[in-house]
Amino acid sequence: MGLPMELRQNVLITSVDKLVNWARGASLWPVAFGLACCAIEMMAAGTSRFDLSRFGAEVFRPSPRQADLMIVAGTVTTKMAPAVRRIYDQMAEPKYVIAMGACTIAGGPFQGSYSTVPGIDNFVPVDVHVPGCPPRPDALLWGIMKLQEKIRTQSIADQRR
Amino acid sequence: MIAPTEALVAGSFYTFAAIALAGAIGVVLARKVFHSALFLVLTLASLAATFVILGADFLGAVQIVIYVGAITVLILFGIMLTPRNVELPESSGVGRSTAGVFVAAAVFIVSTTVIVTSQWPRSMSTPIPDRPTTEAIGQGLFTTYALPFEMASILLLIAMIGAIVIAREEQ
Amino acid sequence: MPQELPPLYPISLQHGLLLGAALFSIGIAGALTRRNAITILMSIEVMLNGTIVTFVTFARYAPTADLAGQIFSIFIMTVAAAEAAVGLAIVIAVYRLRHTVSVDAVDTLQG
Amino acid sequence: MNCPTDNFICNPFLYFHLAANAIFRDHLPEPLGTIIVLALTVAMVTTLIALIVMSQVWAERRIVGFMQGRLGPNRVGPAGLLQSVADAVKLLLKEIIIPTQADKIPFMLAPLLVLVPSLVVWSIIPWGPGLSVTDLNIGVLFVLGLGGIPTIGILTAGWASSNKYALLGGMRAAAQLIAYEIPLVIVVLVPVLLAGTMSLGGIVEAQSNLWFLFFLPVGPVAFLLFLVAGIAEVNRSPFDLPEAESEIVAGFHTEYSGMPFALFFLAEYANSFAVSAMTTTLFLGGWGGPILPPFIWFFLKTYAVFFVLVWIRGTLPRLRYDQLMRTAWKVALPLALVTLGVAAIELSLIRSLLG
Repeated sequence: MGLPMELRQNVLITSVDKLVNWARGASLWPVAFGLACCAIEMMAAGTSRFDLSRFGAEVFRPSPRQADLMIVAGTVTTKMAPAVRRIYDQMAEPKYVIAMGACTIAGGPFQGSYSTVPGIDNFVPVDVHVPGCPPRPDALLWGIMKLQEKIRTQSIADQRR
Repeated sequence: MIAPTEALVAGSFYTFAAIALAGAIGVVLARKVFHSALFLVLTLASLAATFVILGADFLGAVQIVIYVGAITVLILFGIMLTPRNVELPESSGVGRSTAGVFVAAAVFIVSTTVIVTSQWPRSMSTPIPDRPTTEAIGQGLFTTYALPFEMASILLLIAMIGAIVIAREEQ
Repeated sequence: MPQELPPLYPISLQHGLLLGAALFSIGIAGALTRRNAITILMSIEVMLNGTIVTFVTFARYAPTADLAGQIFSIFIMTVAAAEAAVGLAIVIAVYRLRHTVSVDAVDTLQG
Repeated sequence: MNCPTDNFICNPFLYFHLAANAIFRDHLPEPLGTIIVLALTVAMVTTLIALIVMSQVWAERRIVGFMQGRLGPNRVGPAGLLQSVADAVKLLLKEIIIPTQADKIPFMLAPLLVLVPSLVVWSIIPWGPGLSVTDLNIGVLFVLGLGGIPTIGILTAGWASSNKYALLGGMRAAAQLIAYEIPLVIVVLVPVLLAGTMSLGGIVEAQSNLWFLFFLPVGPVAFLLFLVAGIAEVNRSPFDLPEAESEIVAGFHTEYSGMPFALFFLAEYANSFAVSAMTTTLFLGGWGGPILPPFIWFFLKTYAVFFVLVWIRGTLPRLRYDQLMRTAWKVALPLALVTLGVAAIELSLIRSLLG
């Protein structure tokens, strides 16, 4: 996959990696959608007390085409799951997913219910899980910073296409 | 010897004229109406450029304001309000097409012959040096051509009311 | 005796007139061959623009005191705007009645 | 500050101009040298636009942040100054999605149709005395003409996306632009009438004694109308109905991602800067001002107007569509006509009184 190992540490690749990862991490625009109570906490993360915008991530894009980050905030029901997957598919690469709250991670209090998906890992690749029921806005900020850490370890040499 | 800047001006005139002609052919030949409208924009905009090169800078700007800014937008609106025309089969019978092309070719040949063979007065062989047009046009519109000007405004008013009456949904 | 066309430089009266004539003819071809009413309207706009080009060229080369050619071009544009507005209104009214914009569908008056 | 054109403090681009001329025009055959110098000028103006747009995006996010009791972007670079750079780099490197159903060539053409006119406007903005790429004698008309072309781009974007929200957004944008262009054109005639010229440089010079904003009673009304119609022209909040996310997703650029979307974004900010610059030029005396060099005055005033735009955005909720249209046709248009009439009468009265 990708480049041979001896080229990985090439100056050109590593410095381009640094720039690209810095830019991607510093401007994570989320899709504007929320499913349940976690969404309220997600909105609170954008307000003055917690201020998501300090990390450049307050630009909630209404269209998934322009967003980089999908924060799945709230219980995903089996009826909603195709819609969530569809929004994920509509996003442009590179795209990241944060699963926010117990319900999205594992079904939460509704686990085993006939209508609830036991965790969104079943149908979208999740980058960061933010536990809590619901997690506080600080926890979402923590999740975004974790995601930035993860982005920093990426390399363009690994990209498949 | 040709002065280089003037050669540049002449060259841009012919370039824009060619673009305008290509756009006009596109208007006629494009299969989708929407593409025709975009070609029309191309034609009108490059004609505005040729007007500027021909010393009519005010007219060039007016061309962009009225034609590109208003009439094309109106046409695009018309296209979007009549969505089913996208699938309209465009070939309208071989007979009518050949007749149309024949008429157009005849008009073109006749006018070209007239233009090429006419004895134009000597005084018209060189361009009039550039002069400020805005003021001259304004003066003309309010003195010599005041009557046509007023009639044009009345025409616009009538057209506006007529268009509203025709296009309005019956209540 | 036919006057010879001057070389491409400088832009001559004849070249401007030829551009106008070509645009006008292309417009005629479009107006006569297309069926879509909106395309026909656009072809008419191309024809009107051919006329404007002719007027502007004459204003450039005819030694008159005022800019009659350019002023007339402005009148042409006014008429073109009025024509486009009324024409599109008619097209939309026809579309509402017949659900098509083909000019062939609007031939009831032929009897 | 009294500023001769050949003073380096007054005309910071003089170095560039002289150097470019010395390098290219003196050593190359004639049309080539001119073309290269022109291309360099274009490149410089484009770079300037990119820098200004980045500063605007940063300023807007910080100012709105402070207005809402937040901090705004402050993690990327000193005080978040590199935030726009990060956004730009990210958008450049994002995937460009072209929907299967889209009309491909118009789809990719639309962002250019929107962007290019808003960049061309910058070529005639007078930054200082004699300091513009070109000073046309029909400058005002030129600006108005260029203001109409993005409408076509927006309609194209809406139609070519083959997405109903994009189409609705495009239609809305076009209807709004047409509605507000009319009062805008009429109200622009007020400074033209007062200055007696359509050249932007001439209009600025005519304001050396009195800004047209203070030409009572029509000045303030015309200024306000111009600002309102200008905000509506560039689709900024509270007139951002074409991209109202609560109703029609992202409007005409719903289907655009990556670079084409960045072009729309760039065009929006380049346009709002152009509106600020035009307000400055037409009503606030342009580059005129004491002590400081003219171009600094120009930037100060323009950024002040831009601050007002941000302030309005941070304060007012979005209008409803019928309110928007009613404002345009039933308030702005008659008011603009009355303003123009009063200005004409007042001017002729003043002329006859002063002989």
